[in-house]
Amino acid sequence: MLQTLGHIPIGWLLIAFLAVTGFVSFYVGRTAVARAPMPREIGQRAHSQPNFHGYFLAMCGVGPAAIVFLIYLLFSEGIARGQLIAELPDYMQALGQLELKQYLDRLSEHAAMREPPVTGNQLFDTASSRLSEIRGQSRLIVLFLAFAASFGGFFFGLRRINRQFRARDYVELGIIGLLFICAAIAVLTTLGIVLSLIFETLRFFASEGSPGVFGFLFGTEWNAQTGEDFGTVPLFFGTLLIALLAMCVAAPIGLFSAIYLSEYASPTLRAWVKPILELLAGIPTVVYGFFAAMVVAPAVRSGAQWINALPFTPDTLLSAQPQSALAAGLVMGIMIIPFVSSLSDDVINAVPQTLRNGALAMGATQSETVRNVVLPAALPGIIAAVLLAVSRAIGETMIVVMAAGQRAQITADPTSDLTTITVQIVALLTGDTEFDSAKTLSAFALGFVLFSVTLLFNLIALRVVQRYREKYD
Amino acid sequence: MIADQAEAPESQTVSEDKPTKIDCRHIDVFYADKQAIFDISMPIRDRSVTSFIGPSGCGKSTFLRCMNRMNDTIDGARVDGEIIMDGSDINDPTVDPVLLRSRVGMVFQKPNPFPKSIFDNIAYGARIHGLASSKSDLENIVESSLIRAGLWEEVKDRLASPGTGLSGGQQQRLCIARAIAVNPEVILMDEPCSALDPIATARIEELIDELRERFCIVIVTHSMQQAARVSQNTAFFHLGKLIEMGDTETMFTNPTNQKTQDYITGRFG
Amino acid sequence: MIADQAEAPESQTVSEDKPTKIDCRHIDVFYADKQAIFDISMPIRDRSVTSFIGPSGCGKSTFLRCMNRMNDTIDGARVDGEIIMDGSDINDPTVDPVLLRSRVGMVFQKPNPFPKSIFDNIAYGARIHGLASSKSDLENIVESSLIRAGLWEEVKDRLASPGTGLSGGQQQRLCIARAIAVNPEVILMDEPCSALDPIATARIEELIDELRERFCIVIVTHSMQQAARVSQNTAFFHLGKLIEMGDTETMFTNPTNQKTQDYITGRFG
Amino acid sequence: MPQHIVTSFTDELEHLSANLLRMGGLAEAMIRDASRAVVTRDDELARSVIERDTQMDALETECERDVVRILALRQPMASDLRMVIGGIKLAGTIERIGDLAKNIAYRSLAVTDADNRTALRGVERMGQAVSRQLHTALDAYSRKDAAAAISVIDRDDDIDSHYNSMLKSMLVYMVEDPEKLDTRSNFLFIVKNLERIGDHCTNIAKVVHYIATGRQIRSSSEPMR
Amino acid sequence: MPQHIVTSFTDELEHLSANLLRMGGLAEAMIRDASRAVVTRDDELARSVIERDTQMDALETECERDVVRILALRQPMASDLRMVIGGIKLAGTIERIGDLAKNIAYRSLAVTDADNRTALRGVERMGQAVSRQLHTALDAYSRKDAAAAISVIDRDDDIDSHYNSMLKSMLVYMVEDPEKLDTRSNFLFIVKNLERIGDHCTNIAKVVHYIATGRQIRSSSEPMR
Amino acid sequence: MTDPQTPLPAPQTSSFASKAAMKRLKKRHAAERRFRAYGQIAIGFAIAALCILVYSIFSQAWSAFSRHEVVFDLTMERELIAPEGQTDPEQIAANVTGFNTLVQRNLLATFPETERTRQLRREVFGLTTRLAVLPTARKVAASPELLDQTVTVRTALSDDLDLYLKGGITDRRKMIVGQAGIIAANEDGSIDIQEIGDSRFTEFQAVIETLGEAQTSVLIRIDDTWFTLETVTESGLIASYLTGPAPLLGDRSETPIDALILMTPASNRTVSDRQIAWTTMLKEQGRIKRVFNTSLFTSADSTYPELAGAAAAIIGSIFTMIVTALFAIPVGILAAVYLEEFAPKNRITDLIEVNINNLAAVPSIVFGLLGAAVFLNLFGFPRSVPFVGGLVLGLLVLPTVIIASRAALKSVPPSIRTAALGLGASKTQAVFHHVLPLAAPGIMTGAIIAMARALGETAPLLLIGMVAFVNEVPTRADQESTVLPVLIYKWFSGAERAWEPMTSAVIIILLVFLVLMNLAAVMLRRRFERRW
Repeated sequence: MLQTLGHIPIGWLLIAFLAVTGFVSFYVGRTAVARAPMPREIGQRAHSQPNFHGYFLAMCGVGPAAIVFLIYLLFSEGIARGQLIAELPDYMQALGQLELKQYLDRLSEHAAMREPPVTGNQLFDTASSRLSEIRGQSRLIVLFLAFAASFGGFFFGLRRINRQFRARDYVELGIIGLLFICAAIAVLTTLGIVLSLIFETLRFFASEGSPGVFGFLFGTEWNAQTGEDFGTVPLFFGTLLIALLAMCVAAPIGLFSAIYLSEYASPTLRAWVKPILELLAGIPTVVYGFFAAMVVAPAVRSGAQWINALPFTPDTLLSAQPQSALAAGLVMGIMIIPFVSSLSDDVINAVPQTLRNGALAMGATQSETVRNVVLPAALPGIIAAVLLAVSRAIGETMIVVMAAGQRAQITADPTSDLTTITVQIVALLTGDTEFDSAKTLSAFALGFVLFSVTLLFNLIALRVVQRYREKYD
Repeated sequence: MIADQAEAPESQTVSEDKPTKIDCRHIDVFYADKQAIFDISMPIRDRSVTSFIGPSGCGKSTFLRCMNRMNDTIDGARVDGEIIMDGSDINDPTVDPVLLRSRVGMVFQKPNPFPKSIFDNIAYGARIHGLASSKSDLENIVESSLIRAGLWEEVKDRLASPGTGLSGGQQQRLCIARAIAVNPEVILMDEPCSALDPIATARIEELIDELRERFCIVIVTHSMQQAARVSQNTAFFHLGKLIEMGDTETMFTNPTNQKTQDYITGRFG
Repeated sequence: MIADQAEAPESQTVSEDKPTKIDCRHIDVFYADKQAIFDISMPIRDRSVTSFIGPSGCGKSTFLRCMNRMNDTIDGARVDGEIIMDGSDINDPTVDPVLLRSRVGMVFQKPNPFPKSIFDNIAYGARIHGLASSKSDLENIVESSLIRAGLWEEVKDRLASPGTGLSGGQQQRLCIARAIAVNPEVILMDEPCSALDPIATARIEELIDELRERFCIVIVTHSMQQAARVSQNTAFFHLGKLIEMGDTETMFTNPTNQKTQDYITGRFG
Repeated sequence: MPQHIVTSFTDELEHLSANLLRMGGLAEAMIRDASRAVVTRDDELARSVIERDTQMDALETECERDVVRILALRQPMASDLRMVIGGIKLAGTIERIGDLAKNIAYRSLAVTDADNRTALRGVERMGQAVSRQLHTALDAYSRKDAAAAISVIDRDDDIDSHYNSMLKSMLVYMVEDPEKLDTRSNFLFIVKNLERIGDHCTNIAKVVHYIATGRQIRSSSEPMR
Repeated sequence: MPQHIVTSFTDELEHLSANLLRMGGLAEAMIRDASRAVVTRDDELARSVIERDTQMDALETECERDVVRILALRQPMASDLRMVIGGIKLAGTIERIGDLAKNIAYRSLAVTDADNRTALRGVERMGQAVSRQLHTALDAYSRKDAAAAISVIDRDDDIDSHYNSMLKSMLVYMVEDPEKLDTRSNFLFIVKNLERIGDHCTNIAKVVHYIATGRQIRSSSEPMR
Repeated sequence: MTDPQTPLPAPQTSSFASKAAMKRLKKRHAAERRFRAYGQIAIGFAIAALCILVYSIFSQAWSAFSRHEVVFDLTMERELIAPEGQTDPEQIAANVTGFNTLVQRNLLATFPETERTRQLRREVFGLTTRLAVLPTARKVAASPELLDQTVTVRTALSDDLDLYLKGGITDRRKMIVGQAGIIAANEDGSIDIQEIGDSRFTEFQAVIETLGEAQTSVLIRIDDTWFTLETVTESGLIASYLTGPAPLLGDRSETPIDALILMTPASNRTVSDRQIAWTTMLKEQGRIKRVFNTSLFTSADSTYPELAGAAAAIIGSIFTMIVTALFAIPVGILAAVYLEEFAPKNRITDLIEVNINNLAAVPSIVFGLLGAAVFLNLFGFPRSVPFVGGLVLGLLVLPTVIIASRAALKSVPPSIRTAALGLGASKTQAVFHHVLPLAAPGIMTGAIIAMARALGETAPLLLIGMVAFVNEVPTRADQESTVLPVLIYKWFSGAERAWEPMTSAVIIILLVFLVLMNLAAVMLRRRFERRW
């Protein structure tokens, strides 16, 4: 019986349970007060409409149960597995963390089936059935708890409500609470990021074969795959060079197209071009990566070769590699154009029309208006936009992964292949990885650096934007 | 007893003796498909204040914007008819709107100083039009404009502070000073006081009263009282047509047209 | 000759005989650190129009917003002192502002109808306060409010069309109708006409004139003429202080306080 | 003329002109009664006329208050403004007519039985003529009728001529018996007053003409004998 | 009183009161000259007075136009409004004073050498008293001085008593020679006119008081003999 | 007021018309035009870039949407398919070898000469891939009555030949050599053709001349027999036997000789001359058909390009998106409502705001790290399942949703709120009755854009192991699966050249989804956009 319970898809059951409780208690609460007619006269109007009493009761009923379920969803599986592991024979427990995990994954998948097929493996079958048993138990418990909680809440609420009871206040309190939690999730995310990064980074520096902070930040040799050298300078170099190339393309083009669209373009033109730019923004980076590797990189290469072939240039002037920083940079630039343009577009449009009229009425030409009035007013916003774009470029992954290459080297030649922080992170963390080798952990260290750098940029940019906003609204 | 208006009254606000500065002939304005102004002709006299009144949507602002071709900046706006200023039609394609606007200044409903220092706000026009050959030259222009706008005393020791920091009324006077600085011949004002309180309004009106010694001023307002107070000639618009135009005193004591009469006495519609 | 104002004039607009509806005592208002209202006390009479005038920034709007605790919605605003309405202080923590606002309606400077149908605009208040037990009930409320707001004739056959489609003046009257629908005791109006042209303004004034038979109306305006036209009592504010309050006719023909005199005659500052 | 959008404004204006017409009516009655009192030596009637003058003053006061209120609270323009300004002038003029009537009434008290019929007849006839004049003037006012007003002005000459003839006969009559001179000099003043009422009627007519048209008729206000 | 923000408004108001004072001054002169013309039988003087009346009328016309313009274009309030309303009333009153003076001048032409000195002396003295009265009233106006205005009103009684005594002596004088009655009856009217000018001064004073204070003094306008 | 000591310089008024002024004016207008030009150039560049990108991908992709199949008429011999008579469908379906043998026999039958050496056999079997028979196997397993029946079987042509037929691999040129003269066999097995009396021959000679040293292989064909050209003599040519039935010797004039010139030398090719010959013959026999490549949409990933499909990825993406949407949209909207409408202005709120704005700009890969560290390592969730991927992407786009929603909420004028409050609505009522409905279109637009972004995300998913090789279509959100962008990445890194068009094809699938979503967003905006 427990097993069958262990098999049913619990999710729907819980949702149904909550829904039913919600509706029932809403109607109970509503009718409880709606019976007596509401007075219309000014003065003794009731504080809350019957609906609010309904909502209030529903809250009381659903709230506790929901919390129980949440806890269950988060931890049950972990507990169940822990339980199971404890019961496994020692030689199994002796397995490496990774193997054990994979084993459990197979188990749980097997156990999840309606009637699991008998595999020959004795231990496996028993373990699987045991697992679904444990699950069954936990579900039984949680359902019971939920019932208890919701009934408790329901009757508690029912005793409170009457015509004079200020249900609305409580309901709104509840709603706001919910809203706050949602807002908090974002914060938790950041917290999660920071903590996990710091944690793993520390482990990295703690692990044997770690270069130490200094060696990590200022070492000029990077060979993480083989797990010797963790000097990140080449990575930084590559990252920044590519970002720079990208900005050279994106900043002017993005800015000018924004200006043209918001100041010159006719409505119809705008109506056509803006979506196109948005489309450009909507294209996934992996596609850009493909484009860079398949089209731009060869072009760059042949271009480089052509230059090398020129009579007045040494034939080895440019190392015309099949993968090149330049290719990645160019494409990344194209990718960032809409980013810059839309941001600048916003700030430019935020400049009130009256200012433009003012300048025009003084006999300024349109470009003078833009250059002397609009741009100065919008400048902070534009700077912010560029900063954000830079941090975007630094953090960009797929394009460089696919087009920039893997070689960690420091060279000013944009046609040679470079590698970047993000490339290395991907290289180190793709595929099955166990979280205890310096190789893996170094990825987190890189991530931490990346995060801090972009954070810096963003904070500056956002602060500037803030100032700018205050000026206009 | 009370004098017959027919015979010229020796009020300080005669306008018949002033020469015509702008002569509008058969103006039609279209926005995209719909017509906003229907065949309006009127003379606008120099060195005096002409006010346009009428219910909102009567096209007074639209008509005003014809006179420095601000309508050009609106997509799909078309202006037919001639606006003769000093003998040449400003709608003529050969006329450069930029040049025109430096001769016909404009002040808007909402005070719109540039987010720059007070000095730069006023110097801007002079700079782009190259009116000032030297720094001191520029300073003269700024000072005299501010003095004429009656703002000098209030701001002379903070010319470097941003113009947006001033009060609403001061901002509007700053905008007027800015318009004067280019030393235009005509100043158009589009409800310059509708965003201001009575005191600030009174200040502006006083200012307008002084400026009319030197400029041809056209003001759109939807407060009849204001039109009565500041202007020597008044034109009453309704539904894009010019109903009546005449000497302000006559318009407000004894208008000839019944519509005008009704509008002014608050019997309209 | 001209009568002595001291002895009660038998004008149609007496207000002394009306009972006091709201009694404000020693009101101070603070925004964050700075004080906006300084110890203002005044009685507001029922079934008559009281108008607040004064230069902008004099705190008249702020004071108005105390009366339905709209200031609560602004962060950092604090109101001290008592506002006694029907014997109870509305600033009392036990008083629920939401409920209070259903008793003290408000009309704002810019007409702000909900982007819904005309019907829903007016029905909304009745709905949230559960004033209508049935559909027909609701329809009655809507119709009567529209009639009272003098808008019924103009909109009765397009109740389903959006309220935002009406002209500015109609929108404002719609907002008034919306306020009436909750049948409040007091209606606060914050410069209800400043966005409208003279005709629409006149309509609203006429409406206010009719409404004062049934409601206690308080109106903030920065047009003295408007205050003169619509109100029976006028209060003059300056720099957050109440300078003078009294019967409108007296205020405008023979105010006692010099500041008032100067402001009204346009000699101010 | 259509109503004002703000109806109470129309009300106030009408209230004003209503009062003016009441004053006018009162004045007419006072003139008629006063002059009849002279003839019939009816002291009662004379006194009633004198009392009615206070009423007249009250009315004038009210009119003037209305005028001030309208000017202060309504800022009338164009025709309304003319109405109001005209109003204050009319009130003044009519009130003065009232005073003159009162004056006549006073003097009638001093008239003794001994005075001769024919002269008195003349007074009564003149009184009626004047009050008729006033009536037509007020009529023109209530109809805002410029033409009627002008006709009133023209008819003033009859009154004047009438007055001159009366004056002569009066003087003759006074000479008859120098002893009674001091009482009989009253007749001079009575006639003079009637004549001045006539002039005031002309003023009323002029004001009416101004209200109606906004233009105004030039002519020296008080013609001499 | 501080200036209006819109200075031209102040200008217009001042222009108005300036005109009123000019009228007043003119009126004073006319009274003085008229009464002196009676005594000195100086027909030139008399005629000049008569001519000056047209000037007076012109001034009044201008005042009234100013008043209308101010009301129409400036929407005056409170004290300004009182100034303007007072203005139109003063203009009317002063103009009427002018008329009366003119009237006196006319009648002075009819005076013959044969008339006796003493009576005429009285006329001149009264004329001066009245013109002084007018002067103080105008003075009160130019200073917007309520107290001064009241004092003017009080002093009116002297004029009245003066008038009564004059009246008596006049009657006596007329009786002396019934033949000359028709010319001499002029004296009656001259005196009467002077008395009425006095009353008008009181009215002026009342208006001044209203302008200055906004309140107004109750009292029946025209007292009897 | 206009005081005397500061009069304006007199010349000014005229200075507008002055020559100097006119020069200035010209300059200013020139500047104007330049400025405008910059803008146009910028936009032109952006659009051009987009066009190139799209074009390059489409031009690659189109070939991937069709493929070649070889048609066999096979008799389902029982002892091969169901040995020792056991008819368990499972067994049959699994019995690839059996079916494959049938195919191979058929091929041997078609090209008998290939019997001789294993080398030849391997080459001929190389025409199809072993697993290509799987569909047939399943079919037969499903309906055993087919046993011993003759069934027309279609199997995918091997990817290289497929590519060859689509014009990949090598440039080729067909031409007619001319009428054969006398054909003689040399002792070394090569044949000698003489006296090709034909004008076209000289032309052929010329062409061969031009080829010169280049290692091009020239296939000569007489009847159904194929030779490779050794040398061209002045009147004939020497060619060595390649494949096909033994040639008839002697005077064979009137028999036409064709030549097929393959530019790429055999050594640089993944397909041999023989295979090309066979393919050509099969094609002529109509046994190779070009068909629409359905497996791209129906089948899961595979190591053989010709069998691989994106189905698994598509389904995986859909599951992932559902999870993401369910998480990010409601949470995002509610958070936005809190921050915009209810949050008190204090330090905590500011903190939340800053951190959300910042979160929106954190590189996506960092979220991958988060997922790896927290979900996989800490919570011990399984790898490469849509559920986890969805959560990570959810966190990734959450700030985007929040910001978009806030913008939408901000755009609702405060007058609406005050209006509601003024009527005695509570704050919550004001928000949920008026503000939120009015902001809904904007919010939805933002949400869709965010979803689109999530759909295109790759990096974070790489880190939580969604690169796994998934050979069957997932049915639940907690089963191993991959998503479109990751598939693109994987196929991009695949070795065979056949992956390239496949990748482009998947990209197009992905783009179609994205364009649809973006269009939806644009529509929403156009439809409900409201000016206040």
